[in-house]
Amino acid sequence: MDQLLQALVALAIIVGAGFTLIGSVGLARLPDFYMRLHAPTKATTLGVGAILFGSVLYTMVTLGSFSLHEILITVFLFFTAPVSAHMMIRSALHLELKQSSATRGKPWPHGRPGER
Amino acid sequence: MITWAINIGLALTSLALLLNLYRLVIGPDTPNRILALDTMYINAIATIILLGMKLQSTLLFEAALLIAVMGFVGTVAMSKFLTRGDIIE
Amino acid sequence: MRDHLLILPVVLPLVTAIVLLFAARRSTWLHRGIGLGSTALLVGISLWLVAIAGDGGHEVYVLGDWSPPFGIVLVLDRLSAAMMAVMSVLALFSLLYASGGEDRGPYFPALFQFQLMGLSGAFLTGDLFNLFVFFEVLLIASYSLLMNSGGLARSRAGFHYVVLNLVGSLLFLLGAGILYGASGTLNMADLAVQVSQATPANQALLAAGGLVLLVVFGLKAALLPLLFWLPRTYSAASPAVAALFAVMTKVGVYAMLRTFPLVYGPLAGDLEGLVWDWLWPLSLATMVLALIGTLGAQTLSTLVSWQIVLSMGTLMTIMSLGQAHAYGALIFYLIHTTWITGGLFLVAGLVKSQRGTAGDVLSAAPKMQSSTAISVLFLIGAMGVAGLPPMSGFPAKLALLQSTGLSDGWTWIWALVVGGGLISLIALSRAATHLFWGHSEGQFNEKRKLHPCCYIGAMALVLASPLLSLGAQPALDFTRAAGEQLAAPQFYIDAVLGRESVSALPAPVEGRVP
Amino acid sequence: MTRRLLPRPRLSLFLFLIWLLLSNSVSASSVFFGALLGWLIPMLSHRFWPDHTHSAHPLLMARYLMVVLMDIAVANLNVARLILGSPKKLRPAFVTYPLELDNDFAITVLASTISLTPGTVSSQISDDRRYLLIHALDMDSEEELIRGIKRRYEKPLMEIFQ
Amino acid sequence: MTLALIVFLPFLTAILPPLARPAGRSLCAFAAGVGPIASLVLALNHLDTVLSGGLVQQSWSWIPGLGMDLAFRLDGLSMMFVILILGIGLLVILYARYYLSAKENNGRFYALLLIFMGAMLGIVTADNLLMLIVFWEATSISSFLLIGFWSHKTDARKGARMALAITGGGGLALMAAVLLMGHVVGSYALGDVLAAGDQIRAHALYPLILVLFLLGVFTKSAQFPFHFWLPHAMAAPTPVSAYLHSATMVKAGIFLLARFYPALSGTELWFYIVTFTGATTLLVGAYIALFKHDIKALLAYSTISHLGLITFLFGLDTRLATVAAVFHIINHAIFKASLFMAAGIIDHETGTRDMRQINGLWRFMPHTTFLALVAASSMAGVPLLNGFLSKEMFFAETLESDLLGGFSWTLPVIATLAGVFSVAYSIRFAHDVFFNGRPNNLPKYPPHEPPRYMKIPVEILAALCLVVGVLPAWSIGPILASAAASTLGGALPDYSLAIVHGFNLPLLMSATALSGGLVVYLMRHKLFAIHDSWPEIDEKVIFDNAVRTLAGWSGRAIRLLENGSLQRYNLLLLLSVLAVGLTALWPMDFSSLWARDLAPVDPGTAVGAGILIVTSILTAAIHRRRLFALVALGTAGLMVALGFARFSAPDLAMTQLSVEVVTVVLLMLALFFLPQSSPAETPLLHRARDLAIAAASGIGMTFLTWTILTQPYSTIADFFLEQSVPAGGGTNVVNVILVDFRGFDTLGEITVLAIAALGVFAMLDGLKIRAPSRDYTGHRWSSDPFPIMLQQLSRPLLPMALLVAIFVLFRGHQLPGGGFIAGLITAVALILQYVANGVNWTQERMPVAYRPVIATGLTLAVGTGVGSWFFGAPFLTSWHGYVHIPLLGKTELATAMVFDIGVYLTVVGATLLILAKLGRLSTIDETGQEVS
Amino acid sequence: MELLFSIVLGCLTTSGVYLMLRGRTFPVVVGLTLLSYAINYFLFAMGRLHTDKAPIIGTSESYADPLPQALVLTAIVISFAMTAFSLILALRLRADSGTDHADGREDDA
Ligand code: NA
Ligand code: NA
Repeated sequence: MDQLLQALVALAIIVGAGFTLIGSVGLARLPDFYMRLHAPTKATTLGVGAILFGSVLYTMVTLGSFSLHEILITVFLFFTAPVSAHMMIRSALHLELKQSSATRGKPWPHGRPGER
Repeated sequence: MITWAINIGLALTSLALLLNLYRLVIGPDTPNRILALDTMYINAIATIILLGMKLQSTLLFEAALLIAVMGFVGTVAMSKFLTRGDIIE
Repeated sequence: MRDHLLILPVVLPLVTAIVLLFAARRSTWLHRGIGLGSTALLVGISLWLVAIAGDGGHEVYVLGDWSPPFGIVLVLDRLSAAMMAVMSVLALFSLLYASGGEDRGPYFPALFQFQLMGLSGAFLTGDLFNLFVFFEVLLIASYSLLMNSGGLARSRAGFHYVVLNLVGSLLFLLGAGILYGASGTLNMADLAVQVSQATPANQALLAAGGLVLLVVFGLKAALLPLLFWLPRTYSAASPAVAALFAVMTKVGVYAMLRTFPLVYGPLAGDLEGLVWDWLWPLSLATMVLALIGTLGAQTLSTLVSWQIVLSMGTLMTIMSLGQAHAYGALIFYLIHTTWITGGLFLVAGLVKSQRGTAGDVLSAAPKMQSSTAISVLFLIGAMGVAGLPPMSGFPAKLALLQSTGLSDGWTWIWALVVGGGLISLIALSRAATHLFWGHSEGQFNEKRKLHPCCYIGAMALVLASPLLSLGAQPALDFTRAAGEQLAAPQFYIDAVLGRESVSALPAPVEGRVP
Repeated sequence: MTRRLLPRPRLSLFLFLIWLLLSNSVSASSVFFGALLGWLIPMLSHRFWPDHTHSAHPLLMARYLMVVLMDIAVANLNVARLILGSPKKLRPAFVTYPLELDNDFAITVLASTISLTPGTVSSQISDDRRYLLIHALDMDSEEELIRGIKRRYEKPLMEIFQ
Repeated sequence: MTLALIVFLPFLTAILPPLARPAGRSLCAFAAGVGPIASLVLALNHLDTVLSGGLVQQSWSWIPGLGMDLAFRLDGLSMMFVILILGIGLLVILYARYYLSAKENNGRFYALLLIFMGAMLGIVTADNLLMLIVFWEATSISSFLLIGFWSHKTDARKGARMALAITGGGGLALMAAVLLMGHVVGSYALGDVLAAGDQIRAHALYPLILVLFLLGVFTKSAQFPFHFWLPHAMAAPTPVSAYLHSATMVKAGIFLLARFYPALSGTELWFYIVTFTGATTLLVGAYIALFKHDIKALLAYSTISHLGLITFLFGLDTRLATVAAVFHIINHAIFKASLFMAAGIIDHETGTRDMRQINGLWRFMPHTTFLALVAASSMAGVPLLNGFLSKEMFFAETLESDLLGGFSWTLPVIATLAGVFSVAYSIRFAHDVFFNGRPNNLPKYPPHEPPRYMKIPVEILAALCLVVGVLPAWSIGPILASAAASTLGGALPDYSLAIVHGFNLPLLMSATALSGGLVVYLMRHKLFAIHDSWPEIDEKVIFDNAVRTLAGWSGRAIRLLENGSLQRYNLLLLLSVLAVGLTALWPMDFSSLWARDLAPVDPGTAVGAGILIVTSILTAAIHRRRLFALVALGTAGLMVALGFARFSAPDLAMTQLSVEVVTVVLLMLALFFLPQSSPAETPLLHRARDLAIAAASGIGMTFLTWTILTQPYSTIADFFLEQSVPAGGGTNVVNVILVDFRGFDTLGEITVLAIAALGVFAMLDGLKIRAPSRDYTGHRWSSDPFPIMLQQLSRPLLPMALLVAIFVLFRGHQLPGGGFIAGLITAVALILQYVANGVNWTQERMPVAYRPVIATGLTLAVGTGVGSWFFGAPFLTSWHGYVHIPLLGKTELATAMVFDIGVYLTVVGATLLILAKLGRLSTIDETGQEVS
Repeated sequence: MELLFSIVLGCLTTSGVYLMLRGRTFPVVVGLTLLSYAINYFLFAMGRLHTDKAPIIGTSESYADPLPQALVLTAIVISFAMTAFSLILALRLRADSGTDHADGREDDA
């Protein structure tokens, strides 16, 4: 059981850290701002979530106590990540950052569709 | 096994932080940089939690929570600065 | 109260400030009453401190009951008592002057009390880091008071003043950090003990720490080449604030007197006199520059500002002699120069208030109202600052010159003090004839009445000069004893650390791990 | 009376739970202080807490959360693949999504959900709150995307906040 | 007491004339006379004692620590001067009653005159060297004010300033001399110093003492080359000229020569300096006097010349010459005072002092003419008048000296030559004014005799000229004897005060002078032509230009140094630190750097350090793009916080994180009103220099840190670690230090924060600032200030953040956290409300003002401190204990927590006061309209 | 580790000092902030560098020196207050002078 838990912790950590890295890789290599934004808001958030989950298990394994307060950070991140992303993309739209040529559809410049 | 995983995890997050730094430096514009910083905040949470596990200490938990809060507020404020200039109006 | 007397100078202004904060934002007569009453009380407390310090040795107040060197202590000796007295009297009359209308800015009364709290704390603390904290209190209060009302000159000078002092604060931390890193303590007495027992490797670090602190204190004390911020800042400040600032530079000198004879004094072995070698040439050069500045000044406030620089140069020159009698003389001079330059700033304020747009520029303008009343104050003040008898500048100058005892380099000091007197005389008489004698045609449109508060405040500070001269002997006795105290740091250390004598003490202190 | 003494019961409960999470224990003092603060803080700050005239159905809410969590997990794998794959093959798009929800809170929940789930980020909400601008990382067809969102998220949310 | 009263009565009664002024001029003058009369009576009381060789002394201790006593003496010399000062002073008071018009401020005039009189009396009766300086400088100041009495005249102002600069400067030199004498002798008592003449002369400092002393003497007595201030002092009202600039003040220098004669004379140095200065002054003064058209100027140069004569006599350094000098002091005072008064009458009656206009006045004012002729004859050295007697003695003495060896003949020649000119200008004065045809274009015509009483002083003085001239031994003998005796400090030489000593060489010199003078006067037109062809020298202009030039240069020099450039000042500050740091660390042995076992670097830390290095350098490198710099700074701040976490400082990590975000918010708030980018400003060279200094600072910092980190270390820290739980009641030692061991620091620190907030508020109060309507890319600002998503999320976040803050606050004593961090979390949560919902929305929902919050916070903190007094403990002594509460079990209560709550409230209040005020700044848009 | 830490401090100092020497208000304030990071780190390091020794009693065998940490905390808060003040002052200067040059005038030496 303990072994299994330990493996689970290790897995959570590796997976979590892996997702974090993938998010950052996306940030580094995707072609335009709008696409880059997807990477950290999703992958990284989930990655941290996984690591936090690992931490909960880890406390159980090593300290033998039941610790749930990592949930707080996870929940907080899940609540705030979409809003952060929204705020950032709004600023990008406001500054009319160029989107990659492959992009279909057009953003609205001034808060309303159809007015361009 | 866990120690090994934690070290790997730290290496990965460190690498992630370096990639964020790359984006921060090359930009090419402010939203991209804000995005890089925001990602850095989240990666920092991962790093802190991993560090806490490595040191078998729970003392860093509140620091991690605080990074989450402060990162959010910072990102929001910077983004609003770009769209409105005046962030408290 | 006697038990807690040492903390009162910090608590009283703080509590007063809080009370004033709870009340409305702008000054009324109630606020003025509270502020003036509290400041008058502070004067009373300071005089009590002087009496106590005059009686005996060092008095130590152990904050939080944590014995030194672990907790913070307040230490009263003659020097700190003298500084308290100088400061509180100056403050009382500056505040009285401000009650004539200058205190209308938001929170002025509270900020003023905070300023006094910072000064008191700085004068009484026996802990290096705590000194930093109180430096910050008095600095931020001074920034706020300086910016109390607007104007380009004020914001320009203010920004320079603030930025330089911010760097100064960072350097203070650097210096304190080096000293802690090398000695493991922050209590000044303990620091002195550690320095006296320093290993050769640590000595270089301790020297670096001390010299960085010299730069920090030198910045406050307007030591060349760190003084250029002063004239513009002081002449841009409103009169009461400028007058109070007369003691701000003295904080730098105080900090030097407090730390250097103690830590780098007779007990410091190889490090003894470390600071004086730097201070001597720089302070002499400061005097020379101040004289040039005095001659070139184009407004009365600038002139007084340079006179402050001159006095700072003089104080530090004498200090760098590193002798008990020199300390004694310079403390007396410090009392004199603080009050008289403060008084002159208030007189400059009166002049400004009467000359409209001409301000205190040294050129002809229509005859001002109340010219005679102001000119009498100016005359007394100018005589005082130039060191003419029977004002306090004269005994102060005599004390300084006598204290050099014709030791090495006395000719420099004598030449600069005596020649400086002449240059001051020329500059001040020029100012006087421009401001009070040569009038241009025309009249000021509006009648400007002198506010009695302003006038009484200015008069009181200016008249302090002849009074100090009259009571020079007791004052001199006190300051000379203060000088003796400074030159014999072992008593300070014994009082703070509670030991029989420094020499009898073994190297490691209790609770200290090698 | 209850409203005055306990202005935001759900907020109180929520805070109580957070307190327990924070203190990481269910000791008597944690419970006591959690309850105390759960009561006190809403008293002080209830004016900041949005007024919920609608009553969200807890069971529906739970089901919705489960769906979203599942989607997040799937979405991430998806996005990871896209990131690591060739960027040239990506088909990004801006999509204007017509909203049926009509209160700010629900719209916010929907927009957040969209951002957390596969390859989409809510970019802009129109001034009249009738359209949502969505950026998709790799989109097959606009209609399918809109339909998917409507079915999986907006409909349940409408039920919850009705 | 009486001696002091002689001096102080004039001072004390100086207040009477201003009080009496409304009652008219006469009463005013009378009020002025009261003090001097009383003083004179008191002085004459001691006349018998003094004349019989006695010495009256009185002293009180003033500043014994400096050797300064209120000590007075009355000996022959003092008595002579006291009588001169008071006697002539009273005559001047009477004279001035008629001289000044009723419109002028008679009260002030007499008051100043009395102060001057008191100061002069102080000089001549001082029995303590420092006392003497006190009164010496008092004469400088009061004469400055008297010369400038007619302050509306440019001449008066400049003349006054020049006099003050020269005599005041001399006074400073004298002070130095006196201090050195005191140092040599070991006492400032006059008796001690006079008795220690040999000791002084033998001392290595003697030349310096003498030079400084003579500087004081010569400046005051208008000796060449310091003579030039005196003629310009004639801008003063004539009574002042009569009193100060002939009879008394200028004699103060001469008095000092007499007074210190026993202590300083008797050396070759004395002889050479004093004699040559005196001789030169004598000759130069007499020569220039002849060419002056202004009566007062003529008299002024004549005064200079006579002062030179007296100095000359003292320089000759023989006992007889000294007697002659003292005699001439009296005689010159008498005739010159009367001449000035006569000149004043003429000025008063004709409206001018120009001798080219004034002619033939004997017709209009015969009485005055007679008086003036008597005095002028005395000045010329005509027999049967007092001036003749002392001049005769002078001629005799010049013949006696042989100190110049083969050149000794030059002295009588100079004396005779000076006598020639002196006769010539005296004749000029007499002839040009009172005879020489008719007046020429006088401003007031015709002139009249002055009021009766205005002439009385002149009459008295003219009578004295005659009485002394005819009956010297009877009239002046005793006082001269006693004065000369006390000057010489011993027995008097043989001399006789006969009118004529038979037909001898001095008489021949006198005759030569008289006839030569007449010849010179007759040839005056040629001489004038020659003199006029020489360039005119106006010392006032030269002095004024010199001062102005000096002031100009000083001003330029200062502006060059103090150029108002912050960059310069910062540079100097940094260079200073680098300089001291370098010198301090130079001697250090750096081998220790590698000696200690160092902790290994792990990859994670290396990456963090690398990011911090890159972002910090980036911030500097791209600082001109300000927003970018801000983002880089934020990243660096995050890394700093991670560093704290890495090195076992969780409290610091949390504080740094929160402060960092608040700082960035603040920077953005400010940046909104500032340009978004810096222009390329400084030249490349400057930037290279700055970079070099920055690099040097960085390298210095690296070395310093590395050095300290590798040093062995002992600290007081163990005490805190041991005592934290048992004595402080907390396991978080950092927090216990903050709120308990060093709570006093924290009290100061929150005060700083509070003051900063109030200061910022005050600074922003009423400030209107132009806000940009477009961002730096040229886009108009978005129309949606508060995005829905943010709004919706921010609202529930507040109660949660409050909860977290309270959690962090209360656990701070045991685990990372505390008042600061909690305060900052709360502040950040509220900032988020402002950002998401706006100031108005937030403020509406928050019924608290921040000022009382700050005040409450400070109250709690200081209250915890003061509270301990009631338990007999020092300020900020903490108490903690465990109480058993039903249900909750053992619960800790600690006063330090109350303190921490105070910290919390202050931090919240201060932070938000700043941000909210800044957010509500009233702004002006592009059209100049105010936007709230 | 000590050397790396020292180098980081050196870089922070270099950047801070360079910015502090600029002529405009904003970079100066940013520079001061960087410089204060450096000084805070320096002060912190005076207690030497420790890993896993947070000064919370009961969490470790030996502890880092808590005193510098407390001092740094004080210093952080104070420098925050000072930064706020200087920033607002920069705004005032800008409002009064119309330029953001620290000397309140555009012409540059
Ligand atoms: Na004037
Ligand atoms: Na004539």
